[in-house]
Amino acid sequence: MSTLHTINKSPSDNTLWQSCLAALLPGDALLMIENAAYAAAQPSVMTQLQEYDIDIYLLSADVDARGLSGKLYTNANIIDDQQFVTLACQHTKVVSWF
Amino acid sequence: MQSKSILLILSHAPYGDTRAKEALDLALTAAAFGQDVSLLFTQDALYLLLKSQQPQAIEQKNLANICSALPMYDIDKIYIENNTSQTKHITAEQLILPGVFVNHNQIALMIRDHDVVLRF
Amino acid sequence: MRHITIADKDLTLDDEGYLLDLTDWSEAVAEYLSNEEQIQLTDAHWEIIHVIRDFYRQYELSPAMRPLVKAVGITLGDDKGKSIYLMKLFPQSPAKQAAKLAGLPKPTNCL
Amino acid sequence: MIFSILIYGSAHNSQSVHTAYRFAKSLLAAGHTLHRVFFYGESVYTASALCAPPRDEQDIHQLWKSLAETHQLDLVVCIAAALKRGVIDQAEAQRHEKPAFNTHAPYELSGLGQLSEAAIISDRLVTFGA
Repeated sequence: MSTLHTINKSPSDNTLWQSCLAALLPGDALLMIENAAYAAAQPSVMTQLQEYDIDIYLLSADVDARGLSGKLYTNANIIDDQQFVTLACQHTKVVSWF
Repeated sequence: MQSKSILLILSHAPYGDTRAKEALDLALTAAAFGQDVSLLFTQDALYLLLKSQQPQAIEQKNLANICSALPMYDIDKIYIENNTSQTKHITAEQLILPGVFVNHNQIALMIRDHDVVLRF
Repeated sequence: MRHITIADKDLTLDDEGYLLDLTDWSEAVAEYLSNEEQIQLTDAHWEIIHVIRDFYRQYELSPAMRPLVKAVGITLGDDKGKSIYLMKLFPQSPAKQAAKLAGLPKPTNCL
Repeated sequence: MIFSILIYGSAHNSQSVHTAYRFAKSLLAAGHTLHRVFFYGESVYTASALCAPPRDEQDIHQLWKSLAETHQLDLVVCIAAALKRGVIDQAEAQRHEKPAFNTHAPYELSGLGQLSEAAIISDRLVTFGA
Protein backbone atom coordinates (compact mmCIF):
# COMPACT_ATOMS: atom_id res chain seq x y z
CA MET A 1 0.00 0.00 0.00
CA SER A 2 2.19 2.83 -1.16
CA THR A 3 1.75 5.61 -3.64
CA LEU A 4 3.92 6.94 -6.43
CA HIS A 5 3.43 10.70 -6.56
CA THR A 6 4.45 12.60 -9.66
CA ILE A 7 4.84 16.36 -9.67
CA ASN A 8 5.55 18.42 -12.78
CA LYS A 9 5.97 22.04 -11.67
CA SER A 10 9.09 23.77 -10.36
CA PRO A 11 9.11 24.58 -6.64
CA SER A 12 8.18 28.17 -7.56
CA ASP A 13 4.65 26.81 -7.56
CA ASN A 14 4.69 26.82 -3.80
CA THR A 15 1.03 25.93 -3.21
CA LEU A 16 1.27 22.86 -5.39
CA TRP A 17 4.43 21.69 -3.67
CA GLN A 18 3.02 22.23 -0.18
CA SER A 19 -0.10 20.21 -1.02
CA CYS A 20 1.96 17.44 -2.53
CA LEU A 21 4.41 17.26 0.38
CA ALA A 22 1.56 17.23 2.91
CA ALA A 23 0.14 14.16 1.17
CA LEU A 24 3.32 12.05 1.39
CA LEU A 25 3.35 9.03 3.68
CA PRO A 26 6.35 6.94 4.74
CA GLY A 27 7.12 4.40 2.01
CA ASP A 28 5.74 6.58 -0.79
CA ALA A 29 7.86 7.70 -3.71
CA LEU A 30 8.08 11.12 -5.33
CA LEU A 31 8.98 11.39 -9.00
CA MET A 32 9.81 14.93 -10.10
CA ILE A 33 9.03 15.22 -13.81
CA GLU A 34 9.19 18.06 -16.36
CA ASN A 35 9.87 21.39 -14.61
CA ALA A 36 9.86 19.73 -11.19
CA ALA A 37 13.35 18.52 -12.13
CA TYR A 38 14.54 22.02 -11.16
CA ALA A 39 13.77 21.13 -7.53
CA ALA A 40 16.76 18.82 -7.48
CA ALA A 41 19.03 21.78 -8.19
CA GLN A 42 17.70 23.73 -5.19
CA PRO A 43 19.37 22.84 -1.86
CA SER A 44 16.54 24.23 0.29
CA VAL A 45 13.93 22.04 -1.38
CA MET A 46 16.08 18.94 -1.22
CA THR A 47 16.87 19.53 2.44
CA GLN A 48 13.17 19.79 3.16
CA LEU A 49 12.52 16.55 1.27
CA GLN A 50 15.06 14.72 3.45
CA GLU A 51 12.62 15.06 6.35
CA TYR A 52 10.27 12.65 4.62
CA ASP A 53 10.74 8.92 4.67
CA ILE A 54 10.32 8.58 0.92
CA ASP A 55 12.34 7.77 -2.19
CA ILE A 56 12.94 10.59 -4.62
CA TYR A 57 13.32 10.16 -8.37
CA LEU A 58 14.05 12.26 -11.42
CA LEU A 59 13.67 11.41 -15.09
CA SER A 60 16.96 11.54 -16.95
CA ALA A 61 15.29 13.00 -20.05
CA ASP A 62 14.04 15.98 -18.05
CA VAL A 63 17.32 16.46 -16.18
CA ASP A 64 19.38 16.36 -19.37
CA ALA A 65 17.01 18.60 -21.31
CA ARG A 66 17.36 21.28 -18.66
CA GLY A 67 21.14 21.02 -18.30
CA LEU A 68 20.89 20.00 -14.66
CA SER A 69 23.04 16.88 -14.51
CA GLY A 70 26.04 18.70 -13.04
CA LYS A 71 23.91 20.84 -10.70
CA LEU A 72 22.06 18.30 -8.61
CA TYR A 73 22.39 18.82 -4.87
CA THR A 74 21.07 15.45 -4.00
CA ASN A 75 21.46 11.79 -4.35
CA ALA A 76 17.97 11.57 -5.82
CA ASN A 77 17.73 8.59 -8.10
CA ILE A 78 17.91 9.42 -11.77
CA ILE A 79 15.85 6.94 -13.75
CA ASP A 80 14.84 6.39 -17.35
CA ASP A 81 11.32 6.06 -18.76
CA GLN A 82 11.37 2.27 -18.40
CA GLN A 83 12.07 2.60 -14.70
CA PHE A 84 9.18 5.09 -14.43
CA VAL A 85 6.93 2.25 -15.60
CA THR A 86 8.55 -0.13 -13.11
CA LEU A 87 7.92 2.35 -10.28
CA ALA A 88 4.28 2.68 -11.34
CA CYS A 89 3.98 -1.11 -11.07
CA GLN A 90 5.72 -1.30 -7.71
CA HIS A 91 3.36 1.17 -6.03
CA THR A 92 -0.34 0.49 -5.72
CA LYS A 93 -1.34 3.73 -7.41
CA VAL A 94 0.00 6.81 -9.08
CA VAL A 95 -1.18 10.28 -8.02
CA SER A 96 -0.26 13.25 -10.19
CA TRP A 97 0.29 16.76 -8.90
CA PHE A 98 0.11 19.37 -11.64
CA MET B 1 -19.21 -3.96 -13.57
CA GLN B 2 -17.01 -3.98 -10.50
CA SER B 3 -16.64 -0.79 -8.54
CA LYS B 4 -13.58 1.03 -7.31
CA SER B 5 -13.38 3.83 -4.80
CA ILE B 6 -12.44 7.04 -6.57
CA LEU B 7 -11.17 10.12 -4.77
CA LEU B 8 -11.37 13.29 -6.80
CA ILE B 9 -9.34 16.14 -5.34
CA LEU B 10 -10.36 19.57 -6.61
CA SER B 11 -7.90 22.42 -6.21
CA HIS B 12 -9.02 25.12 -8.64
CA ALA B 13 -11.53 27.94 -8.37
CA PRO B 14 -14.61 28.17 -10.59
CA TYR B 15 -14.84 30.35 -13.75
CA GLY B 16 -11.22 31.56 -14.18
CA ASP B 17 -10.42 28.38 -16.09
CA THR B 18 -12.28 25.19 -16.94
CA ARG B 19 -10.44 22.87 -14.59
CA ALA B 20 -13.01 22.87 -11.79
CA LYS B 21 -15.96 22.48 -14.17
CA GLU B 22 -14.30 19.61 -16.02
CA ALA B 23 -13.50 17.87 -12.73
CA LEU B 24 -17.14 18.21 -11.64
CA ASP B 25 -18.31 16.79 -14.98
CA LEU B 26 -16.04 13.82 -14.39
CA ALA B 27 -17.40 13.35 -10.85
CA LEU B 28 -21.01 13.40 -12.08
CA THR B 29 -20.29 10.96 -14.90
CA ALA B 30 -18.39 8.52 -12.70
CA ALA B 31 -21.23 8.63 -10.17
CA ALA B 32 -23.85 8.17 -12.90
CA PHE B 33 -21.89 5.04 -13.86
CA GLY B 34 -22.29 3.74 -10.34
CA GLN B 35 -18.76 4.44 -9.16
CA ASP B 36 -18.05 5.11 -5.50
CA VAL B 37 -16.92 8.74 -5.74
CA SER B 38 -15.57 10.92 -2.93
CA LEU B 39 -14.87 14.61 -3.48
CA LEU B 40 -12.27 16.62 -1.63
CA PHE B 41 -12.27 20.41 -1.97
CA THR B 42 -8.81 21.89 -1.40
CA GLN B 43 -7.20 25.27 -1.99
CA ASP B 44 -9.26 27.56 -4.27
CA ALA B 45 -11.77 24.80 -5.04
CA LEU B 46 -13.52 25.75 -1.82
CA TYR B 47 -14.90 28.76 -3.72
CA LEU B 48 -16.95 26.31 -5.80
CA LEU B 49 -19.16 25.76 -2.78
CA LEU B 50 -19.87 29.44 -2.00
CA LYS B 51 -23.62 29.95 -2.01
CA SER B 52 -23.40 33.57 -3.11
CA GLN B 53 -22.13 32.92 -6.67
CA GLN B 54 -24.00 34.80 -9.42
CA PRO B 55 -22.22 34.16 -12.73
CA GLN B 56 -25.00 35.45 -15.02
CA ALA B 57 -23.00 38.45 -16.24
CA ILE B 58 -20.06 36.28 -17.29
CA GLU B 59 -22.50 33.86 -18.98
CA GLN B 60 -21.43 30.78 -17.10
CA LYS B 61 -23.39 28.08 -15.34
CA ASN B 62 -23.62 28.56 -11.61
CA LEU B 63 -21.18 25.98 -10.29
CA ALA B 64 -22.65 26.20 -6.79
CA ASN B 65 -25.93 24.94 -8.29
CA ILE B 66 -24.11 22.08 -9.97
CA CYS B 67 -22.31 21.26 -6.69
CA SER B 68 -25.67 21.21 -4.94
CA ALA B 69 -26.67 18.35 -7.29
CA LEU B 70 -23.88 16.08 -5.98
CA PRO B 71 -26.11 14.34 -3.39
CA MET B 72 -28.68 13.68 -6.15
CA TYR B 73 -25.91 11.79 -7.96
CA ASP B 74 -25.27 9.83 -4.73
CA ILE B 75 -22.02 11.67 -4.09
CA ASP B 76 -22.42 12.01 -0.34
CA LYS B 77 -18.79 11.82 0.69
CA ILE B 78 -17.76 15.45 0.50
CA TYR B 79 -14.65 16.64 2.28
CA ILE B 80 -13.21 20.10 2.77
CA GLU B 81 -9.59 20.91 3.56
CA ASN B 82 -9.67 22.45 7.00
CA ASN B 83 -6.73 24.76 6.54
CA THR B 84 -8.24 26.20 3.36
CA SER B 85 -11.50 27.27 4.96
CA GLN B 86 -9.60 28.93 7.78
CA THR B 87 -7.26 30.95 5.61
CA LYS B 88 -10.12 31.99 3.32
CA HIS B 89 -12.39 32.99 6.20
CA ILE B 90 -15.20 30.87 4.83
CA THR B 91 -17.59 29.29 7.30
CA ALA B 92 -19.81 26.25 6.87
CA GLU B 93 -22.95 28.45 6.71
CA GLN B 94 -21.64 30.13 3.54
CA LEU B 95 -21.43 26.82 1.70
CA ILE B 96 -24.10 25.29 -0.51
CA LEU B 97 -23.35 21.79 0.80
CA PRO B 98 -22.24 20.39 4.11
CA GLY B 99 -18.86 18.69 4.06
CA VAL B 100 -16.57 16.96 6.49
CA PHE B 101 -13.58 19.12 7.41
CA VAL B 102 -10.28 17.22 7.19
CA ASN B 103 -6.69 18.09 8.02
CA HIS B 104 -3.52 17.27 6.08
CA ASN B 105 -2.97 13.99 7.89
CA GLN B 106 -6.45 12.79 7.12
CA ILE B 107 -6.02 13.81 3.48
CA ALA B 108 -2.81 11.75 3.23
CA LEU B 109 -4.67 8.73 4.61
CA MET B 110 -7.61 9.29 2.24
CA ILE B 111 -5.19 9.26 -0.70
CA ARG B 112 -3.73 6.01 0.58
CA ASP B 113 -7.10 4.35 1.14
CA HIS B 114 -8.81 5.01 -2.21
CA ASP B 115 -8.29 2.78 -5.25
CA VAL B 116 -7.97 5.65 -7.70
CA VAL B 117 -7.00 9.23 -6.87
CA LEU B 118 -7.34 12.00 -9.45
CA ARG B 119 -6.40 15.57 -8.67
CA PHE B 120 -7.58 18.48 -10.76
CA MET C 1 -31.33 20.81 -37.73
CA ARG C 2 -35.03 20.97 -38.37
CA HIS C 3 -37.47 23.88 -38.31
CA ILE C 4 -41.02 23.39 -37.12
CA THR C 5 -43.94 25.69 -36.48
CA ILE C 6 -46.05 25.30 -33.40
CA ALA C 7 -48.82 27.78 -32.56
CA ASP C 8 -47.46 30.26 -35.12
CA LYS C 9 -44.01 30.10 -33.55
CA ASP C 10 -40.96 28.96 -35.50
CA LEU C 11 -38.73 26.59 -33.54
CA THR C 12 -35.53 24.75 -34.28
CA LEU C 13 -34.76 21.18 -33.28
CA ASP C 14 -31.32 19.63 -33.35
CA ASP C 15 -30.41 16.48 -35.21
CA GLU C 16 -31.73 14.25 -32.46
CA GLY C 17 -34.94 16.21 -31.98
CA TYR C 18 -33.95 18.23 -28.91
CA LEU C 19 -35.14 21.82 -28.74
CA LEU C 20 -32.30 24.18 -29.62
CA ASP C 21 -33.51 27.13 -27.56
CA LEU C 22 -34.75 26.17 -24.11
CA THR C 23 -36.91 29.28 -23.86
CA ASP C 24 -39.01 28.11 -26.84
CA TRP C 25 -40.56 25.38 -24.73
CA SER C 26 -44.29 25.23 -24.11
CA GLU C 27 -46.73 22.44 -23.35
CA ALA C 28 -47.69 22.48 -27.02
CA VAL C 29 -44.04 21.80 -27.90
CA ALA C 30 -44.02 18.85 -25.51
CA GLU C 31 -47.19 17.51 -27.18
CA TYR C 32 -45.56 17.83 -30.60
CA LEU C 33 -42.32 16.14 -29.51
CA SER C 34 -44.22 13.35 -27.77
CA ASN C 35 -45.84 12.45 -31.10
CA GLU C 36 -42.40 12.11 -32.62
CA GLU C 37 -41.37 9.84 -29.77
CA GLN C 38 -44.64 7.91 -30.12
CA ILE C 39 -45.61 8.62 -26.56
CA GLN C 40 -49.21 9.40 -25.61
CA LEU C 41 -48.82 12.05 -22.90
CA THR C 42 -50.82 11.37 -19.74
CA ASP C 43 -50.89 13.09 -16.35
CA ALA C 44 -48.23 10.64 -15.25
CA HIS C 45 -45.93 11.89 -18.03
CA TRP C 46 -46.60 15.53 -17.22
CA GLU C 47 -45.65 14.99 -13.58
CA ILE C 48 -42.25 13.70 -14.69
CA ILE C 49 -41.78 16.51 -17.21
CA HIS C 50 -42.37 19.05 -14.45
CA VAL C 51 -39.97 17.27 -12.10
CA ILE C 52 -37.20 17.23 -14.69
CA ARG C 53 -37.76 20.90 -15.56
CA ASP C 54 -37.56 21.80 -11.87
CA PHE C 55 -34.37 19.73 -11.62
CA TYR C 56 -32.84 21.73 -14.44
CA ARG C 57 -33.92 25.05 -12.92
CA GLN C 58 -32.35 24.14 -9.60
CA TYR C 59 -29.15 22.40 -10.69
CA GLU C 60 -28.56 23.62 -14.28
CA LEU C 61 -28.17 20.00 -15.35
CA SER C 62 -30.21 17.54 -17.38
CA PRO C 63 -30.17 14.64 -14.95
CA ALA C 64 -28.75 11.20 -15.68
CA MET C 65 -31.01 8.26 -14.86
CA ARG C 66 -30.10 7.84 -11.19
CA PRO C 67 -30.60 11.46 -10.14
CA LEU C 68 -33.81 11.57 -12.17
CA VAL C 69 -35.16 8.55 -10.30
CA LYS C 70 -34.13 10.16 -7.04
CA ALA C 71 -35.76 13.49 -7.87
CA VAL C 72 -39.00 11.77 -8.90
CA GLY C 73 -38.96 9.79 -5.65
CA ILE C 74 -38.50 12.94 -3.57
CA THR C 75 -41.22 14.91 -5.37
CA LEU C 76 -43.81 12.29 -6.28
CA GLY C 77 -43.21 9.58 -3.72
CA ASP C 78 -41.23 6.38 -3.52
CA ASP C 79 -43.67 4.32 -5.58
CA LYS C 80 -42.88 6.52 -8.59
CA GLY C 81 -39.19 6.97 -7.83
CA LYS C 82 -38.24 3.72 -9.51
CA SER C 83 -36.54 3.14 -12.84
CA ILE C 84 -39.13 0.54 -13.81
CA TYR C 85 -41.92 3.12 -13.40
CA LEU C 86 -40.05 5.64 -15.57
CA MET C 87 -39.23 2.97 -18.15
CA LYS C 88 -42.95 2.32 -18.61
CA LEU C 89 -43.61 5.99 -19.32
CA PHE C 90 -40.52 6.62 -21.45
CA PRO C 91 -39.57 3.22 -22.88
CA GLN C 92 -36.59 4.33 -25.02
CA SER C 93 -34.55 5.92 -22.24
CA PRO C 94 -36.27 7.93 -19.49
CA ALA C 95 -33.45 10.44 -18.90
CA LYS C 96 -33.13 11.27 -22.61
CA GLN C 97 -36.80 11.19 -23.60
CA ALA C 98 -38.04 13.13 -20.58
CA ALA C 99 -35.32 15.75 -21.14
CA LYS C 100 -36.31 16.01 -24.79
CA LEU C 101 -40.03 16.46 -24.09
CA ALA C 102 -39.20 18.95 -21.32
CA GLY C 103 -37.19 21.08 -23.73
CA LEU C 104 -33.88 20.46 -21.97
CA PRO C 105 -30.49 19.64 -23.50
CA LYS C 106 -29.58 15.98 -23.87
CA PRO C 107 -28.02 14.77 -20.62
CA THR C 108 -24.23 14.89 -21.07
CA ASN C 109 -23.43 12.26 -18.50
CA CYS C 110 -24.52 9.45 -20.79
CA LEU C 111 -22.17 7.32 -22.87
CA MET D 1 -0.20 -5.16 -15.91
CA ILE D 2 -3.07 -3.19 -17.45
CA PHE D 3 -2.48 0.55 -17.70
CA SER D 4 -4.65 3.44 -18.81
CA ILE D 5 -3.45 6.98 -19.32
CA LEU D 6 -5.40 10.18 -18.68
CA ILE D 7 -3.91 13.25 -20.35
CA TYR D 8 -5.10 16.60 -19.12
CA GLY D 9 -2.24 18.94 -20.05
CA SER D 10 -2.37 21.35 -22.96
CA ALA D 11 -1.38 19.79 -26.29
CA HIS D 12 0.78 22.70 -27.34
CA ASN D 13 1.40 24.62 -24.14
CA SER D 14 2.74 21.91 -21.86
CA GLN D 15 5.20 19.06 -21.95
CA SER D 16 2.70 16.62 -20.48
CA VAL D 17 1.26 15.16 -23.69
CA HIS D 18 4.79 14.18 -24.71
CA THR D 19 5.71 12.82 -21.27
CA ALA D 20 2.59 10.66 -21.50
CA TYR D 21 3.70 9.52 -24.95
CA ARG D 22 7.10 8.43 -23.63
CA PHE D 23 5.43 6.64 -20.72
CA ALA D 24 3.09 4.85 -23.12
CA LYS D 25 5.98 3.75 -25.35
CA SER D 26 7.92 2.46 -22.35
CA LEU D 27 5.09 0.47 -20.85
CA LEU D 28 4.34 -1.13 -24.21
CA ALA D 29 8.03 -1.97 -24.64
CA ALA D 30 7.98 -3.65 -21.23
CA GLY D 31 5.16 -5.91 -22.39
CA HIS D 32 2.34 -4.30 -20.40
CA THR D 33 -1.13 -3.61 -21.81
CA LEU D 34 -2.33 -0.09 -22.54
CA HIS D 35 -6.10 -0.37 -22.26
CA ARG D 36 -6.93 3.21 -23.20
CA VAL D 37 -5.52 6.71 -23.58
CA PHE D 38 -8.07 9.36 -22.66
CA PHE D 39 -7.59 12.98 -23.76
CA TYR D 40 -9.40 15.52 -21.59
CA GLY D 41 -9.26 19.29 -21.16
CA GLU D 42 -6.79 21.18 -23.35
CA SER D 43 -5.12 17.93 -24.41
CA VAL D 44 -7.96 17.33 -26.89
CA TYR D 45 -6.18 19.60 -29.38
CA THR D 46 -3.72 16.72 -29.85
CA ALA D 47 -6.44 15.11 -31.96
CA SER D 48 -6.59 17.92 -34.51
CA ALA D 49 -5.21 16.70 -37.83
CA LEU D 50 -4.83 20.33 -38.91
CA CYS D 51 -1.91 21.07 -36.59
CA ALA D 52 1.03 22.00 -38.81
CA PRO D 53 4.12 22.62 -36.68
CA PRO D 54 7.39 23.61 -38.39
CA ARG D 55 8.89 20.53 -40.03
CA ASP D 56 11.86 20.43 -37.66
CA GLU D 57 9.71 20.61 -34.53
CA GLN D 58 7.75 18.04 -32.56
CA ASP D 59 4.44 16.94 -34.11
CA ILE D 60 2.51 15.58 -31.14
CA HIS D 61 -0.56 14.67 -33.19
CA GLN D 62 1.55 12.51 -35.48
CA LEU D 63 3.55 10.92 -32.63
CA TRP D 64 0.42 9.63 -30.90
CA LYS D 65 -1.15 8.63 -34.21
CA SER D 66 1.84 6.49 -35.21
CA LEU D 67 2.09 4.86 -31.80
CA ALA D 68 -1.64 4.10 -31.86
CA GLU D 69 -1.44 2.60 -35.32
CA THR D 70 1.56 0.44 -34.45
CA HIS D 71 0.03 -0.92 -31.25
CA GLN D 72 -3.71 -0.72 -32.05
CA LEU D 73 -4.26 1.72 -29.19
CA ASP D 74 -7.61 3.05 -28.10
CA LEU D 75 -7.18 6.85 -28.26
CA VAL D 76 -10.35 8.35 -26.84
CA VAL D 77 -10.91 12.10 -26.93
CA CYS D 78 -13.54 13.48 -24.55
CA ILE D 79 -16.37 14.45 -26.88
CA ALA D 80 -17.71 17.29 -24.74
CA ALA D 81 -14.27 18.83 -24.21
CA ALA D 82 -13.43 18.40 -27.90
CA LEU D 83 -16.63 19.74 -29.45
CA LYS D 84 -16.62 22.94 -27.45
CA ARG D 85 -13.00 23.53 -28.51
CA GLY D 86 -13.67 22.87 -32.18
CA VAL D 87 -12.07 19.44 -32.39
CA ILE D 88 -14.67 17.54 -34.37
CA ASP D 89 -14.96 14.42 -36.52
CA GLN D 90 -17.01 13.92 -39.65
CA ALA D 91 -20.09 12.47 -37.94
CA GLU D 92 -20.26 15.26 -35.36
CA ALA D 93 -19.62 17.93 -37.98
CA GLN D 94 -22.64 16.64 -39.87
CA ARG D 95 -24.77 16.44 -36.73
CA HIS D 96 -23.92 19.98 -35.70
CA GLU D 97 -23.97 21.31 -39.27
CA LYS D 98 -20.38 22.54 -39.16
CA PRO D 99 -18.53 23.33 -42.40
CA ALA D 100 -15.52 21.07 -41.78
CA PHE D 101 -14.06 18.39 -39.57
CA ASN D 102 -10.52 18.00 -38.28
CA THR D 103 -10.11 14.68 -36.53
CA HIS D 104 -10.44 11.02 -37.46
CA ALA D 105 -9.12 7.57 -36.58
CA PRO D 106 -7.17 6.50 -34.63
CA TYR D 107 -8.49 9.39 -32.53
CA GLU D 108 -12.08 8.69 -31.49
CA LEU D 109 -14.55 11.07 -29.86
CA SER D 110 -16.44 9.53 -26.97
CA GLY D 111 -17.88 10.26 -23.55
CA LEU D 112 -16.38 10.59 -20.09
CA GLY D 113 -17.87 7.19 -19.31
CA GLN D 114 -14.89 5.76 -21.23
CA LEU D 115 -12.59 7.24 -18.61
CA SER D 116 -14.73 5.81 -15.82
CA GLU D 117 -14.57 2.41 -17.43
CA ALA D 118 -10.80 2.68 -17.89
CA ALA D 119 -10.40 3.48 -14.20
CA ILE D 120 -12.22 0.25 -13.31
CA ILE D 121 -10.59 -2.05 -15.86
CA SER D 122 -6.99 -0.91 -15.36
CA ASP D 123 -4.55 -1.82 -12.63
CA ARG D 124 -3.04 1.64 -12.93
CA LEU D 125 -4.52 4.89 -14.22
CA VAL D 126 -1.73 7.43 -14.67
CA THR D 127 -2.54 11.11 -15.17
CA PHE D 128 -0.37 13.57 -17.06
CA GLY D 129 -1.55 17.02 -16.08
CA ALA D 130 -1.45 20.56 -17.32
